[in-house]
Amino acid sequence: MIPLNWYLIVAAALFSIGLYGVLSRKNAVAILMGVELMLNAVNINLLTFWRYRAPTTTAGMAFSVIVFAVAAAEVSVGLALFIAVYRRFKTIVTDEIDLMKW
Amino acid sequence: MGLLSHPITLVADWLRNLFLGWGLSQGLTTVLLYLIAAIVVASLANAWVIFLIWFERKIVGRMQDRIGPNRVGPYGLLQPFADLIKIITKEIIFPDKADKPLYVIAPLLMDAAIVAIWAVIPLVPMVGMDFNVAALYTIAVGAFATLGIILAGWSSNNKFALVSAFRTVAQMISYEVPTVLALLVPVLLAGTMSLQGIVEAQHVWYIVLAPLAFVIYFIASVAEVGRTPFDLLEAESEIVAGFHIEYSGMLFATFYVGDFLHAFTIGMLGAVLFLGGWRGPGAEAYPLLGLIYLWIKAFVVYFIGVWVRGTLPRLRIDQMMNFCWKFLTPLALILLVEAAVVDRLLLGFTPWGRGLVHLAINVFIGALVIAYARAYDNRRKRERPLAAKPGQYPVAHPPQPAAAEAQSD
Amino acid sequence: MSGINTADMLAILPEILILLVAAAVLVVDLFERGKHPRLLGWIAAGGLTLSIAVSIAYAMPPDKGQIVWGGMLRYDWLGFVFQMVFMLGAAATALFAMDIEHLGERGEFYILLLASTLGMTLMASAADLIMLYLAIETTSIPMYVLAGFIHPDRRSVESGFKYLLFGAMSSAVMLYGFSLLYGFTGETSLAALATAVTHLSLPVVLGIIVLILVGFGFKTSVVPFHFWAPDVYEGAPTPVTGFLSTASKAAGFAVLVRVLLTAFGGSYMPYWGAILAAISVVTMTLGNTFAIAQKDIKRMLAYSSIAHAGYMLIGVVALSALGIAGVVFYLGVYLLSNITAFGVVAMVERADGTTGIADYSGLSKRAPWLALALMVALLSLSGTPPFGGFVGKVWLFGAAVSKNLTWLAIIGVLNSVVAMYYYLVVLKVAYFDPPAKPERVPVSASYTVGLTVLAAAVLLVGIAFAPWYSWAAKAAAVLFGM
Amino acid sequence: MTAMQIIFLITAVVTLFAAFRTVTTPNLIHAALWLILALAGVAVFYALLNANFFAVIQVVVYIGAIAILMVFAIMLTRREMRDRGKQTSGRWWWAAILGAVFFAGVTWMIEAVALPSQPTAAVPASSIADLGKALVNPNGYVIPFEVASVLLLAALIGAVFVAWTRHNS
Repeated sequence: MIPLNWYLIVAAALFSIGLYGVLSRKNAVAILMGVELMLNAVNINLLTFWRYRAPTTTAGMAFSVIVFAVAAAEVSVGLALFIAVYRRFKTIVTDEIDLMKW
Repeated sequence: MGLLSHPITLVADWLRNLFLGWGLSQGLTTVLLYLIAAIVVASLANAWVIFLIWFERKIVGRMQDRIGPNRVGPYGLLQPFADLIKIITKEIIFPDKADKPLYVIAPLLMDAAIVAIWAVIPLVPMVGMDFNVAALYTIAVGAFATLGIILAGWSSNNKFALVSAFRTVAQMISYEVPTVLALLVPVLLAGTMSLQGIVEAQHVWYIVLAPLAFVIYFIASVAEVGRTPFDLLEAESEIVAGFHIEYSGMLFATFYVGDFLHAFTIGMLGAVLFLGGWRGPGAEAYPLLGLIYLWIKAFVVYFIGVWVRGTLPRLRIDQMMNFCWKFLTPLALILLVEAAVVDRLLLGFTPWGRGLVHLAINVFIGALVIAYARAYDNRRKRERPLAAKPGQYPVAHPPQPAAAEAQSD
Repeated sequence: MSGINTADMLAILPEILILLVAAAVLVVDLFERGKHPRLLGWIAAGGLTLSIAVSIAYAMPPDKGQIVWGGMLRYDWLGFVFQMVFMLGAAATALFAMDIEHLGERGEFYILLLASTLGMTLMASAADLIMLYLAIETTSIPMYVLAGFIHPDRRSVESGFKYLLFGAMSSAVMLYGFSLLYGFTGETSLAALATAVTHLSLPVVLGIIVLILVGFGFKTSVVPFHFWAPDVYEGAPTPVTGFLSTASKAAGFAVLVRVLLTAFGGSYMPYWGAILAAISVVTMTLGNTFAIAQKDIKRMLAYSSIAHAGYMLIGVVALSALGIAGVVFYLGVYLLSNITAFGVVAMVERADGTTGIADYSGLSKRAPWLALALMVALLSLSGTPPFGGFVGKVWLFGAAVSKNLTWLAIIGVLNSVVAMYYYLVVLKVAYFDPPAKPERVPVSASYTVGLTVLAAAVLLVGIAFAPWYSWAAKAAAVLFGM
Repeated sequence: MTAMQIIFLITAVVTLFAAFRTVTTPNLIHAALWLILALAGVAVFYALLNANFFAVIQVVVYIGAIAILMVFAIMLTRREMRDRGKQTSGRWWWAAILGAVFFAGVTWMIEAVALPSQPTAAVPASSIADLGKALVNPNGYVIPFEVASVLLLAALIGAVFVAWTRHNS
């Protein structure tokens, strides 16, 4: 079997890459992609812990299900907002949306 | 263990012994066997399309008062082969500034996604991958087919192709909802998501228990395949063939094959989920018989699809979306709730008793829906008569969802 | 399968009532759309007020607190007090929103407001990481839309956009912390975590706390997770800003104190206490410093709300029942005062179309009662007796002094003095400067009701504070097992 | 090194590389496609963890819906369909440092905690059924389950409202 740490380290790397994407990208959709990577890393963590530590319980799986649902809700609202922003600003690049100072 | 009762096991065992005899390890042999099985299924599925193309052209031809292909071979049976040779020899053209890797990946992705569905279809009793979430899996890999179309539309660097990609997203994501909801009805009735399990649970075909779910599943699937009357993604008269406008040669052929294969796969899934799959007299004793039953059932569903294709005109995009969100989805939800509640109440009934009660309720819901649809139709006609003011030439109204407009402010 | 008992149902009575109000709004919106523009607002505000009354009458929790719904929620005073505060805030927001163009006549607004309130009430009572995360997101996601609700206004859309980007990121970091917490201990319930985390080494626990604090810090808008706040507060529709800066922040504090004190109590307290003390000092100072320079009243109130988060952290840092009671009490007062202030701002904005501080000149002549409400609100925020804010500050700083954190209390007092300055500037402009325009500012019925009740409440809480304080004390006692 | 481990390592390399390209490639459509590859890699991890249900859900939800919606959003919010310009902000090195620090910190935490290297038990055959029952059990997760439905409904209403084009504005 695969050692537990392997999964966790891959998840940590995935999360860090996502974090880098969120902080370094300018386009809003690209930022949201980074967030998705981060949420996926969390899900790997949750399911790994479920599998290795308590496969007979359901807490990890239930947590993961909730994360899936939240991610879907977040993305749908996010993309809808981006489209609304695009209608007003003709761009969704964060640097160019600055009616108010950051 | 005879050839008739366990044909596939027999072949597999023979191959396994052959490989082991060559000195291969146990693990490698298993991998090789899976690989061979996958290649056989995929090739057969794709080869089968050759016949489907001939069949569909012939049927649609008849429906349109033509004869259809009739020059090459008896009844034009060899026509697809002639086409095949022609298309293979054609050049593959890449549009200027096309996104080349994606342009090539797109058709392959689409075809591969559809072949992947075949991995979980229980072709005969006790054979086939018994995957415990197979029903969801069929939806999941379907997503890659959608992706293939979007990629094709985007990478072609062509505005019509792009419009087609947009339409694809809207249409396929929308129709996935009623598809899944309708698919959940047999899952719920059988109490399992394994397709093999669903087939085994169908002592009474689920088309008896859930005829409306079958209808919804069929309509929504046709929309997901993007065939008439839902062929907005390739509508020749509007966006001149849509996403595959720039494709030629083998790449085009892959799309073409993928389209037909998808249609037949939908028939296959419909047969598995609602028509009892391989079930039929003698199927358990002679699995090959089960394969034939399944094939016939799938063919019947497929034929209905062709029939619809030959009969109905294309929908407008607003009609298509309204139909999905305001009609199919609520109805599918109602049916899902019906299946859950009624099935709970009928615990302990005989299969046929259970089936008939479900059928009666389905018929009742169906009658209500038809009555509602009639009333809705009449009201619309009253509110927005097609004929314009006197003296004006009657024109078709541009797409304007009246209900939505009234709501917006 | 075991059934559901009475405590289970009573524990979620507020949530059920909120959902019923939301259902009523949905149905009425469906059939009466556009006929009575203010009807939806009255339904939402009235329904929430009624819900508060019903909850207080029937759903008072037991003093000891009780775990319900299989450990998902905790039925106790801490949750209950916060739930009442959130519902009050939502009711006031509905009152103030119903006259705003593009906002008050839309059923979606009230649905999202109620969904967000539902999330907050669950945040206050969540006793499990799964429930907690979901509740936080249920609060945030509708709030993103609310902040960007007024489409024709570019600033509003921009506000929602920024709020979403920061919110999504910080909640993902927090969630990662939760996942590690679950993985390292194998537990998701806060009570079980309390014992399970003691098996972990200190740096690991502190690392997890830092990850979690990113999310909580975002919700409570403390430094260094504050920089979304001014932009979002400025751009969002004014009633939404009022709600966002009060109820949402209060919800953040509710989970902050519950999670930190329940799951990381005991020997870990001093460590995160020190982190929070540092954050508190920086937050207060930075919030007040920036607030002075603002020309726009919404932005000014945004920075002031950052500063208030700093004051409230003092109470958390005190790590005593007195401190937490102070936080709860202060949050209640702050919610009343700040929503009143934003109510006035919304009214003036509706009449004049601006939110610049200079445009408030002569407000006392143009709308004496409005100016009075503004005065009550701002004086309470600045901590002047006899208003509620004063009492709250006394308790917060007193708690710090009683735990030998006098230096922190002194910084808090100094900051309050600085804050007094910019609040008084606004009042000076409103009362002593000549009117910018001759016309009176029209005040509609809903505002009259809302502002009267809220301003009276601010005064009442400041004078007769004992009953309210006893509620706050009961809430705090839950965390300290008294 | 067993076959499973080899599969894991290959998947890990592909997933992380795809994730890396997701956040670095200038062409946003390509970024979305790399994202899809990364998400598919995550699905493989789930399958390796004997969580087939989640692997399939990952494909249905993330790839079938979320990623495709992102592609859609990218197409809708572009005037020119191809992005040639720089896509990273000037503060990217701060982001890189923070990401590296984060990774180092978390890795250290993972190594510092004594975790069992191998599973404590096999996954029961009824795990999906158990999950389903737990989600509707009053002593399980029925409240989160119901609240999630409220959240999704609110998100649906909010998204439709925000993205709707008004005729009068």
